[in-house]
Amino acid sequence: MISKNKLKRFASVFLASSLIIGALAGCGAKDGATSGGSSSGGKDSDVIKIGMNLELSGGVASYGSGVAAGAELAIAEINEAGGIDGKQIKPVKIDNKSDAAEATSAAIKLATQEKVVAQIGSATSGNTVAAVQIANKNKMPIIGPSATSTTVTVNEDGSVNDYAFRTCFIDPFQGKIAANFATNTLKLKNVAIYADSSSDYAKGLAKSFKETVEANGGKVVAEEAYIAKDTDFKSILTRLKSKKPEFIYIPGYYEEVGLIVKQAREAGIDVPLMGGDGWDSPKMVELAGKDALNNTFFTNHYSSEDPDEKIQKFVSAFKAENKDKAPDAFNALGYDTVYWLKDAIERAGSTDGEAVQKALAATKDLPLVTGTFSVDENHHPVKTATVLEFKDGKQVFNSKVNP
Amino acid sequence: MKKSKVFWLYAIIALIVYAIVQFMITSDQLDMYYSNLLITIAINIILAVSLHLVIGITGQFSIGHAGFLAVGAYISAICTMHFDLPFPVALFIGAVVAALAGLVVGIPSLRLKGDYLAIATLGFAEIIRIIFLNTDYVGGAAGMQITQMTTWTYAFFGVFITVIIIANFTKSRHGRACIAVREDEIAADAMGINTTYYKVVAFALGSFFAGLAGGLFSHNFYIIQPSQFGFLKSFDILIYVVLGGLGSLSGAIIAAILLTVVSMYLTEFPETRMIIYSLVLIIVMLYRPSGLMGTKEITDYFKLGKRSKGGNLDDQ
Amino acid sequence: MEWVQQLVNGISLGSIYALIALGYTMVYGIIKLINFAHGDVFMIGAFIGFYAISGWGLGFFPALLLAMVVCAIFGVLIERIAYKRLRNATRIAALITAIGVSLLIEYSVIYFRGAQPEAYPDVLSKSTFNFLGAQISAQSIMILSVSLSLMIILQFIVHKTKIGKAMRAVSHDVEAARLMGINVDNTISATFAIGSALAGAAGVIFGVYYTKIDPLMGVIPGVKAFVAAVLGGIGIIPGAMAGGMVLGVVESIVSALGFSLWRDAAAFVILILILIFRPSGIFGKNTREKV
Amino acid sequence: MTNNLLLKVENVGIQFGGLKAVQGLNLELFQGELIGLIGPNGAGKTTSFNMLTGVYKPTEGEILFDGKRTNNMSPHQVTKSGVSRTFQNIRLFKELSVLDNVKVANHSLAKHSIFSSVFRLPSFFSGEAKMEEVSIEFLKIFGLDKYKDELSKNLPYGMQRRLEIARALAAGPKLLLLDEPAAGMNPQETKDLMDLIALIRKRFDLTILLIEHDMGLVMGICERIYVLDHGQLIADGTPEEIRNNPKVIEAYLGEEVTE
Repeated sequence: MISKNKLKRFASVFLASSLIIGALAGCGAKDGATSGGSSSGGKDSDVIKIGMNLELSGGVASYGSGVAAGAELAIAEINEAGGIDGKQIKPVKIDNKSDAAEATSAAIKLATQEKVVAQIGSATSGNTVAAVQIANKNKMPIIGPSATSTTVTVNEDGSVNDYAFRTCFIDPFQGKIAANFATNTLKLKNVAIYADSSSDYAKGLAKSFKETVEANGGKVVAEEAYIAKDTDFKSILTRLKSKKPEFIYIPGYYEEVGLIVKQAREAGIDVPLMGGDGWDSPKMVELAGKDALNNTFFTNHYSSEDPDEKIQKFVSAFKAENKDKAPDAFNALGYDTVYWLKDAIERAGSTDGEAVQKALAATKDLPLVTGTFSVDENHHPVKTATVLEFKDGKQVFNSKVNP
Repeated sequence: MKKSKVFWLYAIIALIVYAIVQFMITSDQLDMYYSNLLITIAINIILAVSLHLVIGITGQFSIGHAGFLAVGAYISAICTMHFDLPFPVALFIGAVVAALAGLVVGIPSLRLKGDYLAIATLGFAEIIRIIFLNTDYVGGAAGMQITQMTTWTYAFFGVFITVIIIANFTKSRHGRACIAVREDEIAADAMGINTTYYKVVAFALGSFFAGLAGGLFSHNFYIIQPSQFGFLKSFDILIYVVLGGLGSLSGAIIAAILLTVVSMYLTEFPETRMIIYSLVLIIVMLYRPSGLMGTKEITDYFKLGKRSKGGNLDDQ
Repeated sequence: MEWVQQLVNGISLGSIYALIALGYTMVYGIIKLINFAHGDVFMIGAFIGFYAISGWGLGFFPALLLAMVVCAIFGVLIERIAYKRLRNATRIAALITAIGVSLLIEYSVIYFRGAQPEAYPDVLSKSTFNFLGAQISAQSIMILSVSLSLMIILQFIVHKTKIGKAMRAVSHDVEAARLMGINVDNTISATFAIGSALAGAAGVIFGVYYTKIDPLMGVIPGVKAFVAAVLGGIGIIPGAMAGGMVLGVVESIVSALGFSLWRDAAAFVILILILIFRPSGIFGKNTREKV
Repeated sequence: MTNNLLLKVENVGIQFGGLKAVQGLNLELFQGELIGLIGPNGAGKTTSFNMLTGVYKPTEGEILFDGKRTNNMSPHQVTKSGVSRTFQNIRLFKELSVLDNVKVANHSLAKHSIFSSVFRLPSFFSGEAKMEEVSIEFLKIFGLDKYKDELSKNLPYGMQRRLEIARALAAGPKLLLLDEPAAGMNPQETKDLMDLIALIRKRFDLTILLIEHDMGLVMGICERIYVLDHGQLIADGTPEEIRNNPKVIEAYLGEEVTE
């Protein structure tokens, strides 16, 4: 009978697939068992494994690669200087394809297969959030070097994710500084916002900027948005110009902001422009042009022009490693994250996840390139922000703001 | 009857496999890494099989499957996170809404054929993505945080149901009608097949299961963001179906498993991962353009009969 | 006038889409392949132009020419290595190969130079002048005239030269063309060469106009240009130009109305409407399937 | 004629762009007739078939089948109302087996729903069994049952032609339109085919409209013949009348009347 054939066919197809899954699972179990055995030894052996769960391909590959370059420089330096307590750092770098699902899988792999001490990354908040629960379950601290969204460390109900940390500012902080700068320092009341709506970072900055400006008696005359990877901002800038703002806040990353600043000046917008640490990159000057950048400001962790010895050492070391390319914010944050982790492991005196987590949470006045910071109860780093101004393509120190 | 005995035999074997894996998970012989890998494979199988129905069986060249995945992912996430519905109910609602989205996309697109249909489905998927991107209720670009609920049990039964339903559909008068549409739309129409109806059915059914996969997907990875559902995701699913062999259900399943494992393995070579992946893709297509299985099913290799379902999506 | 300005913005953007769309449309017209790697040829062109200008100090025109030549060769290589074998395979296999080639190009470039963007140096005069209240930069005029000249040259090649006639013949009927003594392989290669050269030119123009280039820059303009090609009627050269311009202007208008976040959606909505109500595009002829 | 009027085509025409492919077509087919439609290449025969089966929508005129207007019906609706056809250029479902080709045309024979198919309810088994049984019957008539599990693309050419007719018959027509069923066949095959056509006509009480190039064949079996030239009906009548019609001779043979 026909129906018998049909049934047989579909059922055997199904069976085959089940068997394949089963077989895979079988191999999986074996592998799991062996690697579990050998790499649990990894924790106490002569290397310290640090995972990197970064965006090395896909949409925001440039952010993840930036963090990786900074972190690898730090690891190389530390290993050259004898490692942590005499143990070399062994980085385990995994590409999460700029995709949250891949970031989760990568975190699981780092925690359960590689058994790393801690995970660095991801570069964006979303991909870091994707790994936070894995970190909590497996007692593997993760540090998002540039994961600025509050939600990375603090859940909606206010509880703190024990194993999640970040090296960068949280969003509200920078927005507030920029707003105060506009209304109090520059004494401008009619401001506009032009934010990257594809990044929660920029949206977070824009939100707190708006709240603070309004609290300070200013008025937001226009709010516009763009999407990362856009290249043509002229239409919106034309529109913004017609609203006659005295100041435009442009939170976002230098890749787009550089073009926005350039195109804004071409469109005849000559009011002050301001942004956050996403502006910090040597590419900013190349993209926007020296002249266009005059009368622009941004908040940052540090200034690469700062004569401070630690900063200059980092800048020159980075240039030496990276074909004379000056570091950007991602590089600096990736670099600092490794040193922070090193400090925590040393203080913990162990590579046990719980001990490292406690040490990270207890960090106090640790001097790093992106500022001297302490960690508060929400796992936010408390560090000084600097307002920088561009003058003829150079970042010039304007003022310092304490949290 | 005898035939139902055969059916139950296979069903029971599948369930035993499930039970063994489940036991290994609960007894910690399979750690999180492998259970996550299995769940990911299961989700990709559902996606591949659902697109197989649309492209492989009905011959409708859709390259916007990620759009329906997104609908299922977001709708089921809204159900669990905002309305506190039980997870299975949320999965079902997500799948139903995705099927409705399939209808919305399918009905106007049916006037189109071949490459034009392909580009229209791509456009629809992008529109769906942009709608989520601009909806603050689901977190916009930053995405939506979701509690992890997908387990091996859900994933397994997701695959189980999907494979049974799509295989049964294919091997019925309705499935034959769909294949007839693929083989020759005009002849199918002339033989009394309501081609429009079957194209819509295939779209809706395919979208339903893509939506189911979406629900499993969103509840497995803690967060969903619109950027995960771009056309590259659609291409990934398309690649499962084509690499497996258009028209071959078991081919789609095998390709989904293989590529998921390969991709997982390649994460260890971050610098060259995408280069290797793309080379594999090109080489397979150059030397085996009809896919790994061609139009055959894996069962054909065990049988002497020359019958074979399926075929190429021929140029019209 | 704000609207004049918006129109100018739209036309500048549109002319870049149009240049890329031309390559899509030519290749599709001749071998019915959606060449997804085309956007990446555009990216290669942009990088070659960049290295030529900032590395070897070439001027705009020599850099443009160099990028066009290199991209033409590159396009022919892609065709010969990846697509030629698939000429008789199913379309979908060819499409998957094209996706593979696209990924390969993107990630090879990332492998060799990293994912970070590059900033084009200023090579054209930055002066602007006023036209009906709109700020028009000399750059946009320059870019528009270069794009238009390239399109005119292309029209000339396709309609007046021997190779152009061969292309039209092959796109009409490969077998018949072969019987008439046309070297089909060479004609297809020539099509790839010309299409890729135009994409390379678009890359350089894009770089000069928008400054930022990166290894994944071709993805979005690639898809948009394909939309433009379909919009105008795929396979039809003036259609690709018109489609590109329409798309550019529509995107500018949508942004100008304050819906910038829906801009990409607008492009696709138009695409779908066109496909449904005029499936063969603005300039396309409706063809009937022979029964 | 004594029988009922089955198909009435009144003044039907179609225009593609500026080109009038067919105009002023008038046909009358009575129950049980076997009618030929002939004409030189490009006369509009296949176009007329396409209008009768709903593939093209006539731009003018009326098509009445069994009392119903079918002008704006889609092909499957026309088929369900009782008109089915074969194609000049064979259009089998190549990757389906011979049996499944016929089963597709048998689609409406069984009524089991998608739901019952998917969940394998009893109506699925009974429906599929019935379809199988009936389809094999059709294959037997055409001597195709021994090839039933073969992919249709692998059949020899003559068998493919037969399968086309078997498939059209399985759709359950009252009126069967055959578009050059003997094209490419050798004389013996052609003769067998014609016997078969006569057989099924009787057995299924069919009305048949036949396009054919082979004049001898048409003249041999058709009761009446319509002649198309340049999209217009130029003659109709019995084979004898047509044979002697000067307009037909001119259209078909040019000036050289050699018969």
